[in-house]
Amino acid sequence: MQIFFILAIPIFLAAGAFLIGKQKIFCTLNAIGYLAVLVASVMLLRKMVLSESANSYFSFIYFDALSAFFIFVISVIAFAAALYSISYIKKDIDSGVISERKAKIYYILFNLFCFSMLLVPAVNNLGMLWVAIEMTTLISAFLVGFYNNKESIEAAWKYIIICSVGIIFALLGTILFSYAFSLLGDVKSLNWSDMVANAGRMDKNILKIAFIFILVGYGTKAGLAPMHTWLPDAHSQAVAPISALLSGVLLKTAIYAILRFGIITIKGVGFAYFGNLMVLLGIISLAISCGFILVQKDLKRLLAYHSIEHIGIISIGFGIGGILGVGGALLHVFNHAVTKALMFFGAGNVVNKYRTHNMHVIRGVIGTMPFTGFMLLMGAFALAGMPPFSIFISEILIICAVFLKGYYLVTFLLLGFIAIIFGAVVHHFSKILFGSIPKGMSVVKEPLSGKMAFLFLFVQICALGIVLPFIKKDLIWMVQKLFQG
Amino acid sequence: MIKILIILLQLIFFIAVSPFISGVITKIKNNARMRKGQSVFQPYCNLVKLFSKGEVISETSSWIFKAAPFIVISSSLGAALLIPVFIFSGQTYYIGDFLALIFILALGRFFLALAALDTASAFGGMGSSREMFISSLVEPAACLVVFSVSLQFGSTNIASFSGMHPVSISSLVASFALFLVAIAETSRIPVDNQETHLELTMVHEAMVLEYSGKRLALIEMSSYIKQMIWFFLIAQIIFPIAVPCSINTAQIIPWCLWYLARIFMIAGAVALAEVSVAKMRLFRVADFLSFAFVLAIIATICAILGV
Amino acid sequence: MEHLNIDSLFLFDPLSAFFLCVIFLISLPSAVYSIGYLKGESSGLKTALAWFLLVLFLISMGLVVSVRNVFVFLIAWEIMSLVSYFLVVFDTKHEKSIQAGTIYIVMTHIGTAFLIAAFLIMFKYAHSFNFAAIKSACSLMPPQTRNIVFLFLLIGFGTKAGIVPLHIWLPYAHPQAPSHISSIMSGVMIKTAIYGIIRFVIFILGVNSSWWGVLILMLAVISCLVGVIYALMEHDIKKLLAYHSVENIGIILLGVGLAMLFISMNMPYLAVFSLIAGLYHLINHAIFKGLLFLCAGAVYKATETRDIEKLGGLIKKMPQTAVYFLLGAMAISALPPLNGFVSEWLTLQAFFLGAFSVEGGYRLFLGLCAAMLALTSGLAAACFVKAFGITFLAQPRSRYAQNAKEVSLSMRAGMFFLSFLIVVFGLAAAIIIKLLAKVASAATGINTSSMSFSLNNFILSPQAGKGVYLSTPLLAAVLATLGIAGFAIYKLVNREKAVIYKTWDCGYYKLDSRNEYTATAFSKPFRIAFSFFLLPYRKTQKIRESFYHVKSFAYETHTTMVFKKYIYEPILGLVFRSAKFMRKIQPGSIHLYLSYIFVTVLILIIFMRKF
Amino acid sequence: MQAIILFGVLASTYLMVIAKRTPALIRYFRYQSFFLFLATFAVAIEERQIDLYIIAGLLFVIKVCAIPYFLNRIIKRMKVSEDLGLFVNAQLSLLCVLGFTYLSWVFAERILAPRNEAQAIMLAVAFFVVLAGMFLMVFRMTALAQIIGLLVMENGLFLLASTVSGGMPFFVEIAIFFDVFVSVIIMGFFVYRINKLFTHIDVNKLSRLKG
Repeated sequence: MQIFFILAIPIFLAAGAFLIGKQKIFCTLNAIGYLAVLVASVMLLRKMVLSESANSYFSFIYFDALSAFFIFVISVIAFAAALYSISYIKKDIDSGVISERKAKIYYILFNLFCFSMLLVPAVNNLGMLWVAIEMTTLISAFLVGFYNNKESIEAAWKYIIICSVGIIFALLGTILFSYAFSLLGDVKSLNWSDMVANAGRMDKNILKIAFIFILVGYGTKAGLAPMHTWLPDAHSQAVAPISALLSGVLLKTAIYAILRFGIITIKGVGFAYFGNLMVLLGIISLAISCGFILVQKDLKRLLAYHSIEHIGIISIGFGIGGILGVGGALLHVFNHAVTKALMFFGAGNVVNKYRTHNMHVIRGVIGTMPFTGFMLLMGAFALAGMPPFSIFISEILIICAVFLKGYYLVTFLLLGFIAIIFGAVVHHFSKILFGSIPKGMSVVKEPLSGKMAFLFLFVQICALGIVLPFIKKDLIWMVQKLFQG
Repeated sequence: MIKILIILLQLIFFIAVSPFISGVITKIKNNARMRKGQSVFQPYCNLVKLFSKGEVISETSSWIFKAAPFIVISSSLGAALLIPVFIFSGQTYYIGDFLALIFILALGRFFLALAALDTASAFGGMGSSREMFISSLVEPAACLVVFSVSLQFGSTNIASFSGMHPVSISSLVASFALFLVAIAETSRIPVDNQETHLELTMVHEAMVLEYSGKRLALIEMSSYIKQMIWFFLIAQIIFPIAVPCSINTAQIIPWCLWYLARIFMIAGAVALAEVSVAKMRLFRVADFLSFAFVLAIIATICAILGV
Repeated sequence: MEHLNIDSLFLFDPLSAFFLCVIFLISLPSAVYSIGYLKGESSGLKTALAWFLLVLFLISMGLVVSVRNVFVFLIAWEIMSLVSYFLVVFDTKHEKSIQAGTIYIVMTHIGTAFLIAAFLIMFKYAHSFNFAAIKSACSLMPPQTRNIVFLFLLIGFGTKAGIVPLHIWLPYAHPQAPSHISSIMSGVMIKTAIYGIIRFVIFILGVNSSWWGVLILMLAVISCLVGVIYALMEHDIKKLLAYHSVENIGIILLGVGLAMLFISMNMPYLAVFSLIAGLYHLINHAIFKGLLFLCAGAVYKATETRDIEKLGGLIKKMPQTAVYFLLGAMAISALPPLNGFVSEWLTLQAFFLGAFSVEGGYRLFLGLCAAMLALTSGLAAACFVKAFGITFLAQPRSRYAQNAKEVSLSMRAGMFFLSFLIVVFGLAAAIIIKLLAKVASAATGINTSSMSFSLNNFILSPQAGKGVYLSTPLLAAVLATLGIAGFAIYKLVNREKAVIYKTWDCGYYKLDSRNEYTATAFSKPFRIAFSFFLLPYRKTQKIRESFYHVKSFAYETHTTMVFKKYIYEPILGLVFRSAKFMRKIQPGSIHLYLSYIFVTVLILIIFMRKF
Repeated sequence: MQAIILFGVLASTYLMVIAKRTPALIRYFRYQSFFLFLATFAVAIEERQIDLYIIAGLLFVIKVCAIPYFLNRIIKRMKVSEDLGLFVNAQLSLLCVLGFTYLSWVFAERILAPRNEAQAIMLAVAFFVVLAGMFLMVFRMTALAQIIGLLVMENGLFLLASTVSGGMPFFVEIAIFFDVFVSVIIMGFFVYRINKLFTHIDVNKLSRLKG
């Protein structure tokens, strides 16, 4: 029942945004709406985890624990982004960057974007899954090109072209899957549940090729290594709350799609094939992102490359499999989403105040903006994987899993890259945060709503970091549950 | 009660005899240079003169300058107590062993260097820098000599090798290494010239340049005592002497004569070394001491091979 | 995940108890000291933050030494590094502390990466993070994995301890932190790394191949020498002390390395004895290094500069700090009655006793190590004559030193407590050795009830039969009485009053502070003697008024940081060059990006068979 | 009958690869979509299902009439030169495309196990159209060429879907059509923006975001 509730609210909010002219009233309404979505998704997740049954309505909506988990992640970040965009958009309007009308468009697009993302995990039919992801691309293209200057238009264009090409490959893969399925009986259906049921009998060869197309297709959307080229441009040019949503959650929906098809291929062709591919792409994305992070000059691009790194770690986690691997990867999905959102909010504030992306110019953020500076500092260390925060736990789990599986080379590459990236992050952020305040910078007082968004996310990073080693039973149980799909 | 008496006896013996030895050395040197030179008892006269003279203390110096002579004399006498002259090997005194002796001497040197720096004059600083340079390079050679000796006699307690023992090659090489160390420590010619008036070449003398009167006398006395300690250690390794278990008068006289004769032989060797060799440049002293270190290594190797 | 059962989290065996008491013995006076030290701080918020970070720092260190589960150990270890990073970067104003902080946190993190690898290998065999389980699993580990685990642990803990090739961060990080923090960091944080080595290598892994001990001994000797030579060349007082930490870590590791060597040659008595020497030097170093850093902080607070070339004559202005610094200097250069002398004497005795019962090549090796240790203590004495002499004695060289004032009471109280500890640990050596015997037996698992290291509460006797004795109280008493006797002779001989007059100036003019001996001059002989290692650079320049008249000379000399120049900079350069090369992947043309996607599809299809 | 339609699709694709000017490219795209409509119509007759007819009709309305008209309107509105800006000249690109034909034939024949001869040819042609679309996108400079390349790839996919598994479920087909149409409109919107800001639509010059 909650699933309708979750899907309906964004639609109403989009309509509301269209009707209500006054932007100030609407933004708080928007935040409350997403709070409701969050509550509904929590209830849904609890129901799903306890009841263990995958239920579907009118053969169109179908979800189980895996999709409930992803819906929960999406709603957490959507709520935080809504909360943050109250103060962010208000600041943009006051400083005259965007007009009142543009703010209205922003809210419409924001809600449509959230609706399409929430739709992805809920859909049963693989064709509809493709359509939902295509919708997210189209809507977010507008949001990337929102500021209408040269860089953002170029980023939007690259984003839309590369992702459309990627999605076409995904469509090719979906068609091949349905072709393989139709070879069995002559019934034609793209429902995921039916495919999983008799995945064993499908033709191995076609499944392998189909999964390659799916991996490359949705991999482009997920930002896996060789196809990641659009990600730094899009995330650095988008509006701050949107780039938080983009890198926090949109990449995860693509990973979700890969997982869905992955489960079928695992049942059809066996785990080794799926595992090796995911680990290979994971390592390549780690290597490339590590190179770029070291010599990066632009703050937001640095965070974008960080997303590629963490997506690489997640894909290695799923590629390794086993309780530790998948558990670590799922945990990492949530931790990374939360931390990355916090970092993008912080980066948004900094860029807003310093009027530049260039990290060599930004100095003394702790001095000028104490609250954001502190949050950025904590976020930077969380991102780099320092213990009091949750990412460290999930990274250790994944490294443990990789080690237990016996891939020694992969472990040492993983440890090496994480260490280099840690060094680069500390190097960059210590330069930005500390140091003397540049002339003519006044200490700014941040609005309450902005602070609330930060605190909401920060609590989750720390809470998980400290609580997690102690709660262990249900996490493992959930993982087993999820992986059967 | 007897122990305290013996300790007092030993202190007096050291204080009395040590100036005489340096008097003998200067006498031998002058004779070698075909000169009459000063009398053997000249050091005693110097000490008496210094004790009776007035004293000048520089205004820039602090309490360290004033306290240093007492620490230096106490460390020299403390080291002297460790040497088994009258304290025969029978009664063990728990103060320390050969290693502790090296560190006690280091205490005296540390405070003398500080006092030299305290007088805010260039010569004092130069003297202390050179003294610390030489003494820090001496340490490894001295330590290895102790190591080779202790390998031979089982323990680093000085009493352990003060009895009769066959003279092996390793103890000969060790004693030669110790001889070089002693020359460096007691500022003899190749390393430092005691009689020079040119402040720029002095090492030990530069440090005590500012002292005068009674404090200078104390420092002079402590350097004499230190000199005697080194000579005794060298002598003990080359010319072993049986320590009489009981003090009966019959044997005591020849034993004392032989006891002192050894030390005078070492003093003679030092004097001849001084006369025959010219003073080295300071930075060549590092090679001189590394030569002593290599000798000590050879001594250790011989000790290990049991030669 | 059920491996994370955190039921019995804590473990209080004598080894952790010893380290806990080391931690709190040093942090108590530092905390008292920080009341005075932070008084001048700008805002109340910063002081509150300083106190909060200090408490967090102590808790994390306490956790590191007393936790039983490897996973939580790792968490506590990283929190400790994170909090100490914040403390190093505490006064964020000047650029140097930021750079120091970055080097520090990156080096420690690389060390932790090695630690994680080692723990994982152990986890693979033990399937649990618990020390006890790992200990039992380690016995059935094949030899070459044991060696790999040992090397990883050594590199991991080595970066934190500051063993030579990995010591680069120490002279940068410790001086930048506020003084009471750098005293805790130098005194205690480095020791947690030693705790790690003892706990994981000796206690859990168990030493059975002798080359482990020899490797640690060699590394220790090199760190001793490098540490002390660089300290001699250093003129920033806190950097000088940081280099001395590297040297003293070397000395501690000599003791620990010897213990590992003797364990592998199963000589229990000698192993316990050398471990006791190592642990005893560990606590001694914690005390006198803590004191020295506090005094350096007091000097810094009074004169706002750390460069000893600008100081001088502080003994008249800050008499108490001078006395405490002198005591610390005497202790660190191992001068008798104090604690530095005792622990160094014990380490040397460990070498000598070891040499008696070890055969052939090892004897010479132990002898040479002992010689190098003696050389280090000689050089350390020289270095501290320079440090104390140039900073405190003679005339003030700059107006900073001129108007220095004695520091506040709380700072002096902290310093007094530590110097009192120095004297106590020096004199009560025999009693402390008995306690340390229990700690060493806990660490090595050898029961030491039968062994006796000290005759009674005053006399140390390392080897019963050999007649080797040292009793510091008796030695102190003898030296004191002789000193007083000398003073009595001085007083009695003649009544004349000493005349106070200016220093002898060869009769020219009144001496001023410019012709005093400076630190650079003091260390010149050492610079020449060790020029093969220091590669000194010297430039003199005549600044001419006209062709004939020379107005002034400019003299500039510095030594090259060998490790930094020949190991770290090439590696960093390589990494950054490859990263810059990587940037070419994203030149901005959309066509290239599209071709990336198509090429990946083609490659994956072609190599489909292989997956 | 089947062979003529496939030959028509092949011919239009080759023409597209040779085209130097944008209006010509759009015209050839129109031909290709028309042949595609014929193919689906033939399948619809054979399968005799109502929804296939509707899809064919929809395809004709959108792909043959609406999109080309929309693209031509864009060209007229923007006073930009109609030159396509080829990276690779016409002759060389034709050679490339021939290579692609062989590649897709090998791919269809060897890897996918087609049931009969006819299906093998259909698979080969479908993959060839996809590869050609890919070629157009990579080796043409202007933004419009990239849009058309995308549409050609989508055509190839549609051909594959209708021939191989008799088309996907009806509802999904409609949604895909609708998506394609919306994406073309949005891309057209962005081309306007690029033209307004950069005064040219040569995508290769868009390289401000580096590294």
